[in-house]
Amino acid sequence: MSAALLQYLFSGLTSGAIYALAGLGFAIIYNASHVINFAQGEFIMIGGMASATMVAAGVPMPLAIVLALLIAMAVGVILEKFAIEPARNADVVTIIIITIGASIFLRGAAQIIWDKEFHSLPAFSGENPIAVLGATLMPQSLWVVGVAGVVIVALWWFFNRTMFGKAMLATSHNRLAAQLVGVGVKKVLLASFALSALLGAVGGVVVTPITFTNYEAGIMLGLKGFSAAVLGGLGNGTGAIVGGLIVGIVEALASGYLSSAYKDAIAFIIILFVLFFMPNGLFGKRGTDRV
Amino acid sequence: MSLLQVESLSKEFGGVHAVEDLTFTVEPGHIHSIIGPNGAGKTTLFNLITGVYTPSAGRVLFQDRMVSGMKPYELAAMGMSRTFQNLQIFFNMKAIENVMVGNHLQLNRSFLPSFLRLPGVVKGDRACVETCVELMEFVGLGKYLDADAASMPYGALKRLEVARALAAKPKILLLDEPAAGLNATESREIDEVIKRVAASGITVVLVEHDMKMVMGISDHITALDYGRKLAEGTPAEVRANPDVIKAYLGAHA
Amino acid sequence: MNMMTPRTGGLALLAVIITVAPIGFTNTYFYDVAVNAMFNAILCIGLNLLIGYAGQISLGHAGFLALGAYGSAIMTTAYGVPPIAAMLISATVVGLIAFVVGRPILKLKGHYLAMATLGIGIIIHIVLKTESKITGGPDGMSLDNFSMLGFTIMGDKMWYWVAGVLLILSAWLALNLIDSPVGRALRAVHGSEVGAEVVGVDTSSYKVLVFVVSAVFASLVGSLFAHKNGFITPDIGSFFGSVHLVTMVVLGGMASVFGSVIGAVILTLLPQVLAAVEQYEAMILGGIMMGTMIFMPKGLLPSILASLKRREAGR
Amino acid sequence: MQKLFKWGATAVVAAGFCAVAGTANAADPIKIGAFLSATGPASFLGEPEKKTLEMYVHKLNKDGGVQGRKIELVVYDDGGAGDKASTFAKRLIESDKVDLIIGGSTTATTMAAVPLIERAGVPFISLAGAVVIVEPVKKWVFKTPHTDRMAAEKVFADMQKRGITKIGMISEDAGFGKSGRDQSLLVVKNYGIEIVADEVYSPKDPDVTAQLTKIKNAPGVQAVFNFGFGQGPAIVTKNFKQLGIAVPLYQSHGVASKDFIKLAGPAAEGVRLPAAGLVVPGQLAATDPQKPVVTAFKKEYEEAFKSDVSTFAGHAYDGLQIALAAILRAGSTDKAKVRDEIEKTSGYVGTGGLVSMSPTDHMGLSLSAFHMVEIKNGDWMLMKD
Repeated sequence: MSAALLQYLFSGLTSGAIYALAGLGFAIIYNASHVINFAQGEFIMIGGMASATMVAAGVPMPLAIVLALLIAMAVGVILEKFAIEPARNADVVTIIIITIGASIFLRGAAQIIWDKEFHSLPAFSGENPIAVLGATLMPQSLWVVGVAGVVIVALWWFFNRTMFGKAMLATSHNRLAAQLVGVGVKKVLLASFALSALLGAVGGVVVTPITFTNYEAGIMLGLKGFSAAVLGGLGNGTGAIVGGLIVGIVEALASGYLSSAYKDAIAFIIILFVLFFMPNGLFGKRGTDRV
Repeated sequence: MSLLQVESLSKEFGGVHAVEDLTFTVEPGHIHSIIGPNGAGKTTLFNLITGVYTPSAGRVLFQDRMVSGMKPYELAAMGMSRTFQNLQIFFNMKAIENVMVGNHLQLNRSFLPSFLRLPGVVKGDRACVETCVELMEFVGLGKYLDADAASMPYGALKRLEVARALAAKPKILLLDEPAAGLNATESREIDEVIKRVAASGITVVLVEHDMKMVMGISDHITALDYGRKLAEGTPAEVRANPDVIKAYLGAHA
Repeated sequence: MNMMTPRTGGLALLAVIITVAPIGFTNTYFYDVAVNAMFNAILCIGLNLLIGYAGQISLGHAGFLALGAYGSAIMTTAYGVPPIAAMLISATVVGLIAFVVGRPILKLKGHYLAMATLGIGIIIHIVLKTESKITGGPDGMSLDNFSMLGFTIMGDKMWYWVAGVLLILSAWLALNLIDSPVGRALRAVHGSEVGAEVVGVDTSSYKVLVFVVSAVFASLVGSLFAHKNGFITPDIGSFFGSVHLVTMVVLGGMASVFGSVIGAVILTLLPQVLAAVEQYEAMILGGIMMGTMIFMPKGLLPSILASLKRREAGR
Repeated sequence: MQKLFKWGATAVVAAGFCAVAGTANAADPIKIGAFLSATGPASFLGEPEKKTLEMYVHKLNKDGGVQGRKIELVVYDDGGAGDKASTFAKRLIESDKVDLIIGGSTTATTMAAVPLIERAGVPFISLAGAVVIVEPVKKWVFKTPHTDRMAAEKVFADMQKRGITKIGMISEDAGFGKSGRDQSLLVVKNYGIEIVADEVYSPKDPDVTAQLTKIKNAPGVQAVFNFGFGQGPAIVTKNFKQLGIAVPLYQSHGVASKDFIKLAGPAAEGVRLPAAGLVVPGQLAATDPQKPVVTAFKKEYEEAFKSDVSTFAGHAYDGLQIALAAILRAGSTDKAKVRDEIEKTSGYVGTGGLVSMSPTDHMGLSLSAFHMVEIKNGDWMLMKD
């Protein structure tokens, strides 16, 4: 029975690491701009689709991956520049609709530029499962978990040890004050979109060998990423990671022990339950409203 | 009998005492001012009294009833109303509608009559408009009767909050820095309004930095510093208190 | 009450448009699309009370729509309940559900509320999809015409007039509400919760109230839609359905009853128009959504009215 | 047309509508309408179906049409949504005034359109799988693909032959898989087989090892049967291999396209499934009447689109052929006559099998239309009976 439990945890870890990477993109943009970018899933899709189609066309994999990341970053920058920036002072709901519009637009563009078929990338380290205490894990799952870990460390370094990263963090705490001490808020917003697009695309590349990708692959990942980010507490990177892992593991355990038909519902019930008691998520800021 | 009693009231935020072991009473019909330097805990005190925050310790009695832990809207029904240092205007509504919301408790609040626009609701609203026009004129907003709240200047919005609070027909009115950010003329106008409110029998609790105004209109003053009571008494007594001079007025001297 | 108030003037204009529009309808397909547009408009009027007036977002209202639709379908087909009774029972049950979940959920703010309502919608969708013995599962279920007192609503033309009358009624009720003590309290909740509280508005109850009202609107529309189409699938309750509804409200104009009507009509017609451009449909739809919200962040109707006002003032 | 423009919004509809119908000037063409799920979760059904219809209509028109009449094809994309499908069906009937409708890529979109098609009385050939479409028989409704029940029966028959009595079932919780699962549960007892584990997954789940572990640990499982389409079955297949489950894996006809083998890679080796002759034209017996038909269709499709043919494209091909043959026999596009002639379709050799319809059978396929195939060396191999 413990082998089964371990297998469920592996399964949850694989899905959870994917959700966590998706959630992290939400957290970064939210931090810099308090915008929830519902097109985050599309960055993941673009990373996967661009790299998979280029590899299929004969481009060497490392080059294809780099190009895919650059394409996604360019899309992120364009999106910020032409859709978010002009509407920066609009209502929360207005910006939600803009980003949903952007996600529909990007899906539409992807189905024309590429196609509607599913694409895959070869697994980075082969397809031989690794056996651990009677359970098995694919090497690619370790890649996803590893990349998620590297991303977290890199982000921590970026936000705490580089000038620009600190400036971004400062902007998230107090936009006006940041402006007063000479931080270019516009530049920070642009960078946050570029960064989260990059992050999304990295996620897209590493998960494509596991889940495959097509022009609609971003929808589900976007939704799960949003759930992960909210569960963890918006704008909190650690929260997004923990939130993603919780959602993934809850789904796997629910499939294993309760009902696979209701595993998504069970995950949402857990999220609702957490929010009832912690209205700002697990790691969200708890400050009292200033009156 | 005191209208409002604050007994050993404390509030901490993550180990920091914003208000600590504070006790004082407000007598009916008075203009009672709370003074103190920035960060002395004045706004926190207001939030504790009006039910926006719950105290960490101590209690508040209003009309001899223990009201700590009650919701602001329940206190409003008992006759307590307030304004805010950071404006809490309904910017999505017209100026007069802001005041009409203040009149909420006096109106028929059942869902179906509103939904079906029964004659009673129409009649009630018509009377409400009249009251609110009077109130706006009372606070000197006569020229904004048709304005959207979002289009009004800061000084007018401050007075709009007063009108809204008055529309709730309070027994006690708490004003949080009503003159902050106003120019001299506007300050004088607000001064007048407060006096007239008090004259109409409403007890006023005032937080204000404008010492000239405070000393001019207050019946009683409580001075705070770091969340604790520093001194209290009539304006003359407080002005003469050495602690107050040192901690507060002294800073200006 | 002169003819120029938004209430009477707008309602009269809406009535005129509904009466005159069929002159242009060359066949019943036009009626069909028009009925769908009006059903969406009714739902959006209710949803706008929640989102636009009270300022509380919901990304789960398609779930309530689906519950109304399935409630009617299941009760009329499996238990022989008369359609009108099934519709009212569904609406009552949906209202109760909204009441029970509304209390804890509406304590949340902003994106957290969006997440919670999204979760509710998705859970409803999953239940409808999974319990196929009752609901027919993802393949959907069929139901009969709407009949009452020996009279049956049949055919697109008859549905058109029914929907038209209901739309005007809904708009009238919503306009009543927003210009009443209850409605002002709702709008005050949007403006400043604490500001409303201190003058006696029990904000959490009002939030629950408007959540329930908007859910009941959705449920009623769901029942009607199910009878009119004769067949429903769980996908009417999907996350996309909810997003589609919110888009109608925001595009047409938040806190604008007639804006909701315009938003609903445009977004119902758009896929029909864009069918001509085939694979470019998604790009154009997404582009229109972005463009409208960037250049008219307040939505179509409020932005147009504001610019008319400015032009008038400029003269 | 002029008075259309009295109302702005109507004008917008009309504008879109004219853009579609604008080219219709040729004298009295045969109008065929289609509503397909060219986008959305079922797009890999709708997309090849749409491409096939367009290709053959174009080809027929180039060759002079049918009975000297050009064919005009109107296709709408319902995105897999039932309510959109019913509105588009109405549009085809009322606005485009088509003579016949092909479509409904999925059971949900088909069934959403059925009530109004029955009311309007237009011949309708569905391309979706579920039994409910033709059972009970509806006057105007026909379908070309094998039913999900047939697929299940074919699979269970094969299991029975191999002495398998206990299986694990895993299915997708969307339309195709859900309906397939329900039909499987209905017929499984007829084959003396017991389903000892019954798990589901969502179409976009990244990992299903949890469900498969549960099946693996169910006592006495001798085979696993997966009902689903899209990338789901490929993930199931990969996870199945990952867990080292030693029993045979059966898939449904939903994966009968080369894409599945590409996605699942080496893990697909040994997977068994029921499929139409279309996927193995070269291996059909020379005497098989289907052989020339499927060989030709595969060649034409793959040359035109540079992608592998799928059985779904074949469903559209069969639908179009059956429709046009019926119109030819009827000698007109009179709807009632065409309907009667479709019902009399007999001995038509299609990509899906031999079709002989009757007043009680609006599909006309038998179990023999399916072949069990196994994936070997990255290609389909006909299994020996």
